[in-house]
Amino acid sequence: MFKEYNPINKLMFQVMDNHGKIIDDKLMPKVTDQRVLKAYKDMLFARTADLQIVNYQRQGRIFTYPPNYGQEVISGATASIIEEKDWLVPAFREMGAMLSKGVTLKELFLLFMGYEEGNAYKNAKKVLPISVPIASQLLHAAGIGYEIKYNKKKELVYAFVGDGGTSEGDFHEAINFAGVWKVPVIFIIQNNQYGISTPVSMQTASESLAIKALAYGVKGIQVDGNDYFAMLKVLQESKKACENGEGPILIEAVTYRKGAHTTSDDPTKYRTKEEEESWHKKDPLDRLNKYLQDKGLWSDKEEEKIIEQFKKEVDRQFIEAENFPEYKPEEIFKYMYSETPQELKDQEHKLMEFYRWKSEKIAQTSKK
Amino acid sequence: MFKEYNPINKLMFQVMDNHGKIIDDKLMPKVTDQRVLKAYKDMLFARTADLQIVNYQRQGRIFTYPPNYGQEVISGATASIIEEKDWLVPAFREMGAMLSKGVTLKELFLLFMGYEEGNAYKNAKKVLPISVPIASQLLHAAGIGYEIKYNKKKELVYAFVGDGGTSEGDFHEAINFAGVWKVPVIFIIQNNQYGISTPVSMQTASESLAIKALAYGVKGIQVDGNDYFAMLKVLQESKKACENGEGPILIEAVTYRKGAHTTSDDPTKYRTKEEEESWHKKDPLDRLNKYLQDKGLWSDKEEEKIIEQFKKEVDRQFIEAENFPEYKPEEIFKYMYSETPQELKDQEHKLMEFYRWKSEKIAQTSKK
Amino acid sequence: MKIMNMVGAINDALDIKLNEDKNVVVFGEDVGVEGGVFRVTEGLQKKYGVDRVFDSPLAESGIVGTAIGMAIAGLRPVVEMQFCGFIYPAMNQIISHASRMRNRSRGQLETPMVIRMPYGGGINALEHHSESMEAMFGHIPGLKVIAPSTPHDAKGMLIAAIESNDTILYMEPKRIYRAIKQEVKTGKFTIELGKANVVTPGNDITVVTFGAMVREVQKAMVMAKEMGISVELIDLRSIYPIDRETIRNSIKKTGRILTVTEGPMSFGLGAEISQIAIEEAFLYLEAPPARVSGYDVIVPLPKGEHHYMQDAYKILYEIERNVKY
Amino acid sequence: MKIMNMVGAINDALDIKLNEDKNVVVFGEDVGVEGGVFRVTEGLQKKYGVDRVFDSPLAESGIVGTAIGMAIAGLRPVVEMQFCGFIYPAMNQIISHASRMRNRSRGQLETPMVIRMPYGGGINALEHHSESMEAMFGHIPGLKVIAPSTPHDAKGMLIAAIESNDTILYMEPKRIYRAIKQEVKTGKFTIELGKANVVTPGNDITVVTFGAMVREVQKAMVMAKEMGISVELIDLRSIYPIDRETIRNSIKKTGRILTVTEGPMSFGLGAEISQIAIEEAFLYLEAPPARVSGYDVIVPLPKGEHHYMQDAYKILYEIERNVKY
Ligand SMILES: Cc1ncc(C[n+]2csc(CCOP(=O)(O)OP(=O)(O)O)c2C)c(N)n1
Ligand SMILES: Cc1ncc(C[n+]2csc(CCOP(=O)(O)OP(=O)(O)O)c2C)c(N)n1
Ligand SMILES: [Mg+2]
Ligand SMILES: [Mg+2]
Repeated sequence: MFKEYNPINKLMFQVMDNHGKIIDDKLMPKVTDQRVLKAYKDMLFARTADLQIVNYQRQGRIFTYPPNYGQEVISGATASIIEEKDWLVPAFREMGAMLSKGVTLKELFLLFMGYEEGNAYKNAKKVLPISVPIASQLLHAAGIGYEIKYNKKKELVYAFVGDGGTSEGDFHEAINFAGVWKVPVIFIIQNNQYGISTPVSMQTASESLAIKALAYGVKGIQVDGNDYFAMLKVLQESKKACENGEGPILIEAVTYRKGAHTTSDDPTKYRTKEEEESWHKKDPLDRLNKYLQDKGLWSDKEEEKIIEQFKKEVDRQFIEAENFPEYKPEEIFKYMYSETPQELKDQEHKLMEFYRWKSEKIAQTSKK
Repeated sequence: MFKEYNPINKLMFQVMDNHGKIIDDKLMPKVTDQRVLKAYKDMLFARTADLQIVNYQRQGRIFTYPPNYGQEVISGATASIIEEKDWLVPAFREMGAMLSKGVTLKELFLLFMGYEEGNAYKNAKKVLPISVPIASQLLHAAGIGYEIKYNKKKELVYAFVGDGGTSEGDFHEAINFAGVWKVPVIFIIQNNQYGISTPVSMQTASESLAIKALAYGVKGIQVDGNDYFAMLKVLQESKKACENGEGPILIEAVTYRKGAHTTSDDPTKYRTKEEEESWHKKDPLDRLNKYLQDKGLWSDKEEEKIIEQFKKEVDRQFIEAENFPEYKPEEIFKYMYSETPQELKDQEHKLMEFYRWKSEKIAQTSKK
Repeated sequence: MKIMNMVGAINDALDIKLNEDKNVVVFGEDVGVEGGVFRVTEGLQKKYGVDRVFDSPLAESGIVGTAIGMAIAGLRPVVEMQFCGFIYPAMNQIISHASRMRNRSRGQLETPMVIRMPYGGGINALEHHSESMEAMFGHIPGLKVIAPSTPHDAKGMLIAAIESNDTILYMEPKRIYRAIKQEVKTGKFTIELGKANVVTPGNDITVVTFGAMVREVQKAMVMAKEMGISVELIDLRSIYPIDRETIRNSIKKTGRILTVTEGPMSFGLGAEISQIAIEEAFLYLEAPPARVSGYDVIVPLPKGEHHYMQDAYKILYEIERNVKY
Repeated sequence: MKIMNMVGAINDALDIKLNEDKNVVVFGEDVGVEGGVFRVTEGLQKKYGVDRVFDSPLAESGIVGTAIGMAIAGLRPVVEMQFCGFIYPAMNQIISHASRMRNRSRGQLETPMVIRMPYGGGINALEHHSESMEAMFGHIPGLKVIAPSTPHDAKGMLIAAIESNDTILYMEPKRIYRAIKQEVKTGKFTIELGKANVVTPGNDITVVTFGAMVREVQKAMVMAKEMGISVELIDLRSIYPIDRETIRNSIKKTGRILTVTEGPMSFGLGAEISQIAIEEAFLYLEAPPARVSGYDVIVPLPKGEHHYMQDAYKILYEIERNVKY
């Protein structure tokens, strides 16, 4: 696969067309119907949550949030393949993959509500927190890859970045280090066509993002990121290659951010209606839905029903998050070092004294 | 040329073999014998200076110095093509190119003796100072390229970096920016096989350094950097391409650092004698010397004579540099800002007071 | 005169300089069509074209590094770092080149450029969007660091910065981007860089601050006044160089000094101002020069940010302690 | 006991930890075959193999960034920045991740790693090879910054650093890499991080410093003694956190304090120590807490460096001024 789809051949790997028809059965990944159905439901859950969050945000119940809308299949296929032993190194638009690793929706809510606990992932292992400084997380992935190889473990790293992120120096350094070290890291570029308002054509003059693999002597491939089967197949092959010591791999998953960059963004400033509509036809969930319905595995009715369930579950977790205990002053000091140094204890003490003084002051003032 | 030598074809452009024979006349650059002869002499001058500096360093008359020995042709060919209107953005191993732009040997001496005046290039225009933080200068080249395009000037930028430098994030960002902006910058990688002790195979797993051009959608080419004619030809074609708005260009010039990394380095720790000897046969000046002698344009006698002259000239400039006026305290403050702020004036004043106190103190002590 | 908020005033300054000087170019992430994530560069690309106001690839070292090249070649780039937490990839270019090129070349080369950056907390933002690291930048030799606290200052200081031949980090208090409206002179004017502004004269204690904290101090001053404490408020405007003279004069009058900043405490601006106070007026001091600042911790996410931030009460608390000392 | 210089002591510490803990890995530019440009890692690759001691590609952000990943996954990387002037490309990884991962994840993730870096002037080096930016690093929340001044301390502090679960910047005073020889305990021992060392007790003035400047202060102390001035010398050892207690106790005794550093003056360590002095012992102060430091300029090239550097005389000058105040 990596030979045929060597990025210099300018091919994008695709398995399913826009109508959910399999283009060539031989291209299909090995996957059971049950697994596909589960993946579909999980992606539907992610989408439901995602759309609902945007609503919460409009209601002022959550701060800035970066929607996944339209990109669910990339995370969804990753969720289908990633194992407990594997590492997930997200950027910030990989909800589905994170949930599959045991991160809870509630935690994600907490983060976007403004609690660090939203990064703690109490029931998940081997997931790094969402990374805000673009592309910086890729180096962590390369380093984890080193540890895996060093300890001869059978683990993999799935690491994400956006198209905009490919311009950062850290992107270059990460894939280059990983290439020299030959570590089992699958780098996945979610090319959703924009970095905020900046189109990918203004990020780079290269023919594709996948072709950047050649700069590091690693395998690269461009894949239709809205095609669940294509994405899964590429990940399966990447996994195999990594297991054979042929990693790292650089995957460019072509997709489209159907929503805004974040809830503070207005994409109509920089995108045309036509463009948005043309991508609408390639919606990743619609395509898989059609496939499943054609196969008699799914129906609109089931969809309706499950979405109702999902909505309730999302709401339940949201309300749990909203009832998270108050943020205590000591928490801002507590996790800074393995043992809190005296300096920080003094600062905390000073803050507490201030709070005592303040409540007295306010009490006095209100007495008057 | 850029099609045929597209880095994916894994060809290195060569015109002259190791014995100074032209492989194929059709490949020869357009250049007069006179120009070649001048280039040869200039490179000989650079080499003479370079070897002599290493001696000065051993005598303790100069601080750490990074020799050019074995890489002279890359700078020499650049010197043959660069014009007054063009910019030179050096790394730190481009003596010949710098001299051709009007930088004096004395200035280079001053720098390595420890005077900032060695970066002032009083008689040179459009040369940036030697850049110590690896690869960082390439971004300046891209920015200058932007100015050239912005003002519709007919200028070019020649920018240098080492093989080690290709690993830095700034390398990536610079060529990527230049690629997006389509600016007339010729990036020249001096692949001298090592970054200090680290072989290029440990810098990157890519098949070549030239192939990194594909990551930025720019033209790339690998050339024998010890072959004056090949180097000149590639630069001529690059120049043409830039003038046609087809820039930037990424050139990998394959060469070998025959000397130590710097005068503080001992290459026998990390290189074999065999390797050194194999490259000895490809010495860039020997090859051009043979070519010129075969053509009857040069003789050992002339060489001997001119080297004697050169040595004197080098010595003359060195002694001039050694007699450079003493470094005055005010000079450390003077150039920090366009107008020296009061804060710095105060600090300077304090330093002067200290010096007055110190001389009194010493006078007192010696009186006792 | 025109009523403007800070966003408008900065936009106006850019507009004036773009219009007046063809060498001025504005670029950075999403400053073009989008007009910047805070709309500071809104409308400028339309007015001046994509050659003069443009989006760059997403790479901060690239933005600052190419600006250095442009500046050396004769342009006057004004670049934007999208948020304060995203300037760090550019540190090498700032420290190793933008702040040094003149000294390195003994004055032969210059890098007249402005790096604009929204800084500071209080806007309920994600991690990395709320930092105030002025002390880190003030410690970089060769750099000038300035921050306005009003629309008027924002305009006059930015125009002066663009006209300066130095490299200037222009820190924009995003918290008050739209919070303060003010009459601002139309047309061009400049405010001399490096001079602090005595916002309110007072007698009992000097409070030194800058940017968004000016407003918080003013709130504290209302309460302090009720307690009979007269505060002299100094808006530093310039973090480097610091206007020693204004500080000296003030402290000789009040005998007490407090610095209010948002950044981490240790190695912060507060210590530097205190040091200046003891160097300049030790014998006038009636109490130890003090600092209200952030703590030596990461700026907490929004739900915990109030524990970290300096509000009127925290400032009043220190004023009271200091005056009672 | 064995006579060692600092290079040997650091090498010994690395050797001990590499030997004892398979999770320790050492990497950076030219630390393998070459053994580091200062020979600090000499012989270690041969002894522990290329998986544990190895050269990285030339990229500082890459070195620190991958070390973060390794540390999260359970290794204990000790990485080298080749010179102090080359750490800046790694600033983003240091500030945004290495210093934050624990806080960000509420203690779920840790980055136990050491960044070694030779710093400081006085070795006739090129530009970027002589800087001392401890204050910049001390201002980064979540980072610990330490610097030894003797071979003994170098060994004990490095072992402690490698065993710590925090991210630690270990600054090596390259000027005295080989200048000081000392008996150093063989085998493993640690020095508690965060505690300053009272090198010499004294009565008239406290001088606080660290790293290579300890020796310069000691030279000044010889002259001061002749003048009848008794100096208490504190080697800070830890730049962050600073040992307030030791400073407080000392100043309560001497009433005077001077900080000696190599870095730029403004926003430097001197101001922070002075601030601590006034916070902790204002009423004990008999003179303004003072600082001897570099100036707010780029460290000059070798021929001008002596104007910038602090030598025994410059220190004595300030001691005298302070004591006479
Ligand atoms: C180092 C850095 N610079 C700037 C930003 C601000 N920023 C947040 S998201 C974003 C665009 C990212 O684009 P892309 O990588 O394509 O990811 P996408 O948002 O499309 O998923 C920018 C510029 C940041 N977070 N980090
Ligand atoms: C950012 C940075 N990191 C490290 C160094 C130290 N250093 C100086 S030269 C060098 C190797 C450079 O290798 P290469 O780019 O191949 O150039 P060459 O010396 O071979 O000409 C290194 C690591 C530096 N100058 N700058
Ligand atoms: Mg994108
Ligand atoms: Mg090299």
